Amino acid sequence: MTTIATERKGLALRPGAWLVWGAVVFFLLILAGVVGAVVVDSFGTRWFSGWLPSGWTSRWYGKTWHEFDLGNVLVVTLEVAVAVVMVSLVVGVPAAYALARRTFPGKRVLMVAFMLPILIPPITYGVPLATVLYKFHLAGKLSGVILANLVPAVPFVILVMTPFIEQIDPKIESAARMCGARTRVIFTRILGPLLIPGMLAAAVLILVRTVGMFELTFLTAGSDSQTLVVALYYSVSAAGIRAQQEIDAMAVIYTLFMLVLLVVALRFVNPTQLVTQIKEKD
Amino acid sequence: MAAPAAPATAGRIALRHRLADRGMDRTLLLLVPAVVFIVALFIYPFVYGLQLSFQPQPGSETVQRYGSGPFADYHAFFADSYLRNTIWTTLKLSLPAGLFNVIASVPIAYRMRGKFRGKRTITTILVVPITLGTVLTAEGLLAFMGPTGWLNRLLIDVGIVDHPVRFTHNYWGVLFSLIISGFPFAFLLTLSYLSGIDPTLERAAATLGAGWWQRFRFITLPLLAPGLAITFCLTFVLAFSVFPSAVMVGDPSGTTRVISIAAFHAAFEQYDYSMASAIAMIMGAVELIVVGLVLGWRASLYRGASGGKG
Amino acid sequence: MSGSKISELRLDHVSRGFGEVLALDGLDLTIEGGEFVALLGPSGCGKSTALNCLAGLLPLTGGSITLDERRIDTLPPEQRGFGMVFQNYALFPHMSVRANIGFGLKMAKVGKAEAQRRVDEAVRLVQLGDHAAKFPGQLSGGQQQRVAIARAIVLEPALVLMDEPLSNLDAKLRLEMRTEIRRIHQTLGLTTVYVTHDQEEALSLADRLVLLREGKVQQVGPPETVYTEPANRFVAGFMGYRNELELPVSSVADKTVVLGDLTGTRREDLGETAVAAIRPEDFTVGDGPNAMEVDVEVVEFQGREQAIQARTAGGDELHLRVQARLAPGDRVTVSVPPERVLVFAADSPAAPEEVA
Amino acid sequence: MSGSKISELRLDHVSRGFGEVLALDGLDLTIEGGEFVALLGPSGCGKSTALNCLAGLLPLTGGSITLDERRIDTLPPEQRGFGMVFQNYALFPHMSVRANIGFGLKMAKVGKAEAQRRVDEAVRLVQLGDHAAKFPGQLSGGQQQRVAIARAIVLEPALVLMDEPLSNLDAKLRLEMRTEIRRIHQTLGLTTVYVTHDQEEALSLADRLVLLREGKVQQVGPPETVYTEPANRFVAGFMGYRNELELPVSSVADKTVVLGDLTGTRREDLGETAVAAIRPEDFTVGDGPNAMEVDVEVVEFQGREQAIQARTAGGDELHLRVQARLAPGDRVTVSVPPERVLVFAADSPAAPEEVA
Amino acid sequence: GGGAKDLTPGNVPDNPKNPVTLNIIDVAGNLQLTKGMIDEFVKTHPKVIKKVTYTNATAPELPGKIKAQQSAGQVQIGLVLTGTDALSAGIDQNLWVKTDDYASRLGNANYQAPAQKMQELAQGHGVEVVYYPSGPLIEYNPKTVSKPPATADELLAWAKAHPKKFQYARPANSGPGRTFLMGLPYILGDSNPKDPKAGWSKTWSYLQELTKYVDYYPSKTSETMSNLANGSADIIATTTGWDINPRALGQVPAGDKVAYLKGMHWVTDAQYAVVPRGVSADVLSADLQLIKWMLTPQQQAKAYDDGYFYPGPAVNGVTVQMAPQKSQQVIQQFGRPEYDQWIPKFPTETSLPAQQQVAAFDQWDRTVGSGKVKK
Ligand SMILES: Nc1ncnc2c1ncn2[C@@H]1O[C@H](COP(=O)(O)OP(=O)(O)OP(=O)(O)O)[C@@H](O)[C@H]1O
Ligand SMILES: Nc1ncnc2c1ncn2[C@@H]1O[C@H](COP(=O)(O)OP(=O)(O)OP(=O)(O)O)[C@@H](O)[C@H]1O
Ligand SMILES: [Mg+2]
Ligand SMILES: [Mg+2]
Repeated sequence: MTTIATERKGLALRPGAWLVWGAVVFFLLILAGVVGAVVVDSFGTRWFSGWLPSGWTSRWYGKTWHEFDLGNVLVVTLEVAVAVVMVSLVVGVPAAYALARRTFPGKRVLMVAFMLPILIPPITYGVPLATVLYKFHLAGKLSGVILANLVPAVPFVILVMTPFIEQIDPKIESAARMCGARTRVIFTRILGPLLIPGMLAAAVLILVRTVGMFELTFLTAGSDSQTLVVALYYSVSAAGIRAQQEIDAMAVIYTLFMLVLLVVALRFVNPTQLVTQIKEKD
Repeated sequence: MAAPAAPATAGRIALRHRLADRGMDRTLLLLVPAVVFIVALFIYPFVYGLQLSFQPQPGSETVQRYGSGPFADYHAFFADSYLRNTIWTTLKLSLPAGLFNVIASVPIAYRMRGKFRGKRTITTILVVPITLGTVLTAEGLLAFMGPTGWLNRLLIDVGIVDHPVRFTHNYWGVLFSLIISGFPFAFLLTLSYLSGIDPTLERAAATLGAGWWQRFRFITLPLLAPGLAITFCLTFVLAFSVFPSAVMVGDPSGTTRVISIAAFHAAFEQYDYSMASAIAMIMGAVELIVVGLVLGWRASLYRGASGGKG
Repeated sequence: MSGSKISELRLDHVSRGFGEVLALDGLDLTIEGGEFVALLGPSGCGKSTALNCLAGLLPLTGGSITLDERRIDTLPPEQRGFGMVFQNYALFPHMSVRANIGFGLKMAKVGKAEAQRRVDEAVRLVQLGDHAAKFPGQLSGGQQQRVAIARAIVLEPALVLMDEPLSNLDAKLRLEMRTEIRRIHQTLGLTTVYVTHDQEEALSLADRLVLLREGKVQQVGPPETVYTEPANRFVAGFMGYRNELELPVSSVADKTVVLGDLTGTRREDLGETAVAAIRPEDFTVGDGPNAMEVDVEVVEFQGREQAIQARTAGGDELHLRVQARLAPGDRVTVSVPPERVLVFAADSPAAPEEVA
Repeated sequence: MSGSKISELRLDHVSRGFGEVLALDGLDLTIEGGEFVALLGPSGCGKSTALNCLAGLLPLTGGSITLDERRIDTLPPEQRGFGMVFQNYALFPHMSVRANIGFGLKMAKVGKAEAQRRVDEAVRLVQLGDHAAKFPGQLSGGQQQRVAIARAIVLEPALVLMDEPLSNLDAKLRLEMRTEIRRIHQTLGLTTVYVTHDQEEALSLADRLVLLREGKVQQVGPPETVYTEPANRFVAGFMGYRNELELPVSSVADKTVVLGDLTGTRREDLGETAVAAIRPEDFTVGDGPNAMEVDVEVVEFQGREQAIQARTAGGDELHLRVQARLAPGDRVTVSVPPERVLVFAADSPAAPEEVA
Repeated sequence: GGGAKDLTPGNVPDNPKNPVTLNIIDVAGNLQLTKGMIDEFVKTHPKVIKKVTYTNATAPELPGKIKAQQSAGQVQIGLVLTGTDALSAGIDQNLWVKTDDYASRLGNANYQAPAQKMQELAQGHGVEVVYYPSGPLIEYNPKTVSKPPATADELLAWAKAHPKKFQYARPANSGPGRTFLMGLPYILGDSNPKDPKAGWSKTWSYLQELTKYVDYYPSKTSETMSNLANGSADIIATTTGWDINPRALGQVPAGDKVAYLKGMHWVTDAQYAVVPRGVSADVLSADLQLIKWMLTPQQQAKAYDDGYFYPGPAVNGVTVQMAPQKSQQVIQQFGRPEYDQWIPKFPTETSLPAQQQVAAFDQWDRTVGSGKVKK
């Protein structure tokens, strides 16, 4: 009955809950300020001081868009991001599975080898990696950017996915095998659906990292395979004079782009939807 | 029934089973693509960088001071307190950031377990900052928390302070930005790991008299811990290699001179790639120590299915 | 009742729905302190739901639960102080057997030494001495189940809820555990609500049986009453009256009914046709009351007795359980005393449809 | 055998250890095509381990498995083509009941219409028609178990492994399911290995029983043999010979042994003292062979019969199962025919220690 | 670069055999000044260049990218537009084609005298395309600073009197910041303004004194500009271009003023066109023609731009009147007549060679920026 329901809700909102939600609201307010300041500035004519800019304009967006040919850049960025996410999941999840389910001699060494690309900054391996890719005529175009970005992405997927796989009862896989399912089917039909929250999380994080990975992208990109982050970093830190609003506009475009991808991703899957939660129907 | 040949069969144990008992079966084939990939695209460049770090650049300051032995660059790094201290500076930023992000995301994710209206919206809002990117975060912090930013205006108008407070270009600015970018990351992971824990277990604990804190402390947390360890490692690593925000909202010559600034300086200002490689290797080693400790601890935890029967 | 920690637990019209369907539909039940109540019913009838509602793990969609005049249905589970053995065990996978069992004691802040002692005793009770250091994932099904039992009773809670706690144990161990459960119930003065699908277990353990069907109570009463005087055709079917013969009513005289050749005992008001329900084990081979000739079709060995499937001259299938050794093809005369032939109305709620 | 898809499955010295301990210790067994073999044994004796080894889900630590002269123990499970009902069900939590049951058919690339038909039939068979669209998390324990059964048999595999498939069903449904399992086994010519803790189920279903104890086979044989001629004290205890009287041997004449006042049948070579094992239901109230006076202590209602705990003049505790109505405090004479008193050596492997 | 095959003047044709696609990468913001020149060349010389692609990038990472391409024998970048930083890094790492070998094809550029000195920094491995005298200058808010400091000492005194109100950005990240740093030795009369390690003792002690009154060092010039605009700073370091362009863009109030410190020498700056080794003969041929074109006075006039690199042209005889109309307007409105006097009035010095610059930045980081100095 409703009385019961409300009573339970009431119980849930003890001081601890207030504290948590209070902290969340505080965080979100700060965040709103941070984002708001940039967005407002990017639409302002000039803003020396005061609560708001002295006038409004959208010309900064037009300017950046043309300067960097952003239409093309966004398409490339999307292609790179999607490809990296897909390939790294396809390569990484099975490896994570093997690492989660088996203990075998040499596992530690392998783990370290998988960890290194995340730990070691691209400064060291970026140039030789790019050399290899150029040598095989892979760099200077989309494929190079994708391959280079996969280097940290694959281990990242492995690391993120391992605990998710450990959470799944191996008996369920055994049951599938008893139904005649081969490994590939087990991945597509059993583990896949069960791992969706994990894969979504991994995909989102890879996406963020890939779209934000400047060094490896820059080193391997050709003139028509630049991604957004290269343009963004250029506008922030390259020599020359740019209006602050233009940089802000660029940052807003970057964020909007990511936001669209994120919202699309979250539309497809809910990160908290896991099958055990079906039990939580109430 | 007992076959007459039984004694003979006793020793006839298939190699397959013996290997499988040690964890080696066809499942390991699943590692092949990833291993091939890493070997092909990472190991060679990494070894190249590693050996570069043992070959000090002729004519560089290192060679002038410490000779051209294989460890000269490392020697140079550790002999120079300005360089050496970057390790501590970085740890001082990345450990608190990593810990905070993980610790803060746990109670929030824990609150989000059950089903309630607006849950999806709140989740999305909390994850959205992940899309901001370092640049917007940095620009936003500078604008919002700057001397004439909204925050300072508000504080002055409300009368809490009478001079603008400097929130940026110091340790706190960088920490803020690490939290803004790292928290959603940690939250998303924690929330997802949490969703894999069977809610029946908490109920069982409740029938045994465990209140919410005890249920959290003794049931959820231990089952979540392996995931938290990974989450911490990843946020820590991201924070450890912080670069753009350490420069943009930090104090890159002083309190936020993180190790990647030193590496950047060596690689892209001095163009001393061997020194840069050496610094990067030191970075990797320090991270590996922290991550190794955490993962070592993780290995001692229960990791496995969290479901009951069926 | 003697030494029991609670004196009365009252369920008033307790209901619980999942979506549209009511898994528990207006359950009224008063349990006295110290009582041992068994819930029985076909699979999916709402037994586990009832226990979950009692434990506070499922919010009610209607009704109330009162413990000693105090309304408890709004209390969270940890404040009710009931113990529960889950049907699927719900063991803590990250704790050893000992730690699983000791968890409740830890929560109750029982002293170290005392807790140790009680855990040891519980471990011994469920015969897991050799496995006390193992984790649930390393145990066999029956061993897991025993951990679940030990975990619930080590706390000596006022009310213990047990959901098929012995289903995965072998006959021998089961008998032993059954005795232990009964003993603990009595010596500690617990109040127990016990779900089982094992009729013998229910009959021998419980003070009262509650028969559920599709979320609704069918009969409540002491084992003997339910066993010998089932309230309706459903209860009869469920309590082992496997043979149901639908026959026209010839004559009714008080409790005695004649249906064709059969004489039986009336349990309800009857229409034109009625159903005679007879247990397989109530038949005896040889002449006697209600004698009939049957052809033996299938014989199953069941130890001292045999389960026989036979066919009457009228073509009805009969299940018999007899000590005499019979073989398929035999034609024998069987008989059954009229007081063991229960006659229900043809439209009395029946057991769920059998597979065609 | 008739229509069976396999003709012989041979287990040679199959062993499986967990760490130091052997959960399965040199299991030798040959199963003929079409046979129905039941594995019995106390909780934790290695039954599930044996099934898992057969299915290929656990690597062996010793021995080999041969199917029709082809060694299969190195084959991965999905290539063996066996079906299995898991003790803990292991349903796919993200699939509906229908999808769970239809999964194997999909793997076998059975046509849509055909698959649909077979799933429908299986759903009907396990009486889940109303629940076919639900997810496992929304089912009751018994309903989940039935899904597991349907999932395994819908594929009509050559060999079916069932691990306590009926443990969570009520008596009525259980009987029905038992009949169905037997029917499917016969009509489809399956070979079945069945784990159960329910002696009656084992006796009535199986062609042969395999008794395990701590990973080792104790006896293999048809139900009647195992039931009436248990190979050792352990098997006897497990098969329901609950009363064990340890007595000095007075005289031995071929198979007939006299132990004090008791006359019994020898099953093994004896030492100076021996153990007489008697089933509770083999006692009859009244004078007869081996008559003794006992004092009734505890009476449990068990339907038509009563379970009695009594004490002999010598102070030994006896379990009886009688139809006569007795009450605690009664003193009665009971008797048991000598052929039902089995005498084992005192050091014959005993059933696991009872709780002190 | 091992894989790069070297071309000799002999095997580079006057005209490409086929029109080339030229990938131009700009790491100095140079395209703002030169894009017009290049586009016009492409339009008028379809036989030489079929298509250009422009890429913007940051300077530090560029040498690595070129090195990767050269090691793989796959040089895809046809022309680099850079400041002194990547220029000299490339020279050190032998990345650039020796353009001096092709001097005859490039013709005589007729550089202004100080621009000629800047060209020498290229050591024959690049061609200067734009030049400006840069700074150091100080920019102030006339509303709060009635009389700007005229000497270094006055600046220090002013900073002391107005703590936190003087600002310059971290030299490693800022043009005006580094110009201020490189200009101080001349203003303070240091022993060797070209040797930051040994010859800048006055500069370093001056800066360490000054830092006590500086709140913090922003990481970007534009932040000092914002601070000047919003009133949290009153005096900042600047250059000619950073004075004109931000006011034109509206980043800084148009009314803010500039001043110089006594003893001022211009520390000049320039940008270069360089060609990575390993490009094909056709591309090199096209590059040479393009560079030659860019150095003609008509094209150079485009370098006036919006005052970003004021004045901009590197060669003699280019007046504002030759610049595009829009340029003229901006300079009319935001330019400063006094620059026409100041530019010839003060001696010019080339900026430090890259390595010394880096050493100076490092020293600055350690001794000034690190905050070791107690405030
Ligand atoms: N992963 C494991 N690690 C250690 N011991 C194990 C593991 N799995 C099973 N065992 C042990 O092996 C023995 C046999 O287990 P098994 O599951 O085969 O028993 P079972 O005969 O099926 O019992 P039950 O009837 O209770 O299900 C048990 O004592 C169990 O504790
Ligand atoms: N989360 C749920 N959503 C929908 N229906 C549910 C849910 N949980 C249980 N049910 C349904 O409610 C009914 C009662 O379930 P319950 O678990 O109480 O049965 P039970 O009597 O314990 O049966 P069993 O003996 O098989 O365990 C069942 O038909 C079941 O399918
Ligand atoms: Mg149930
Ligand atoms: Mg088992």
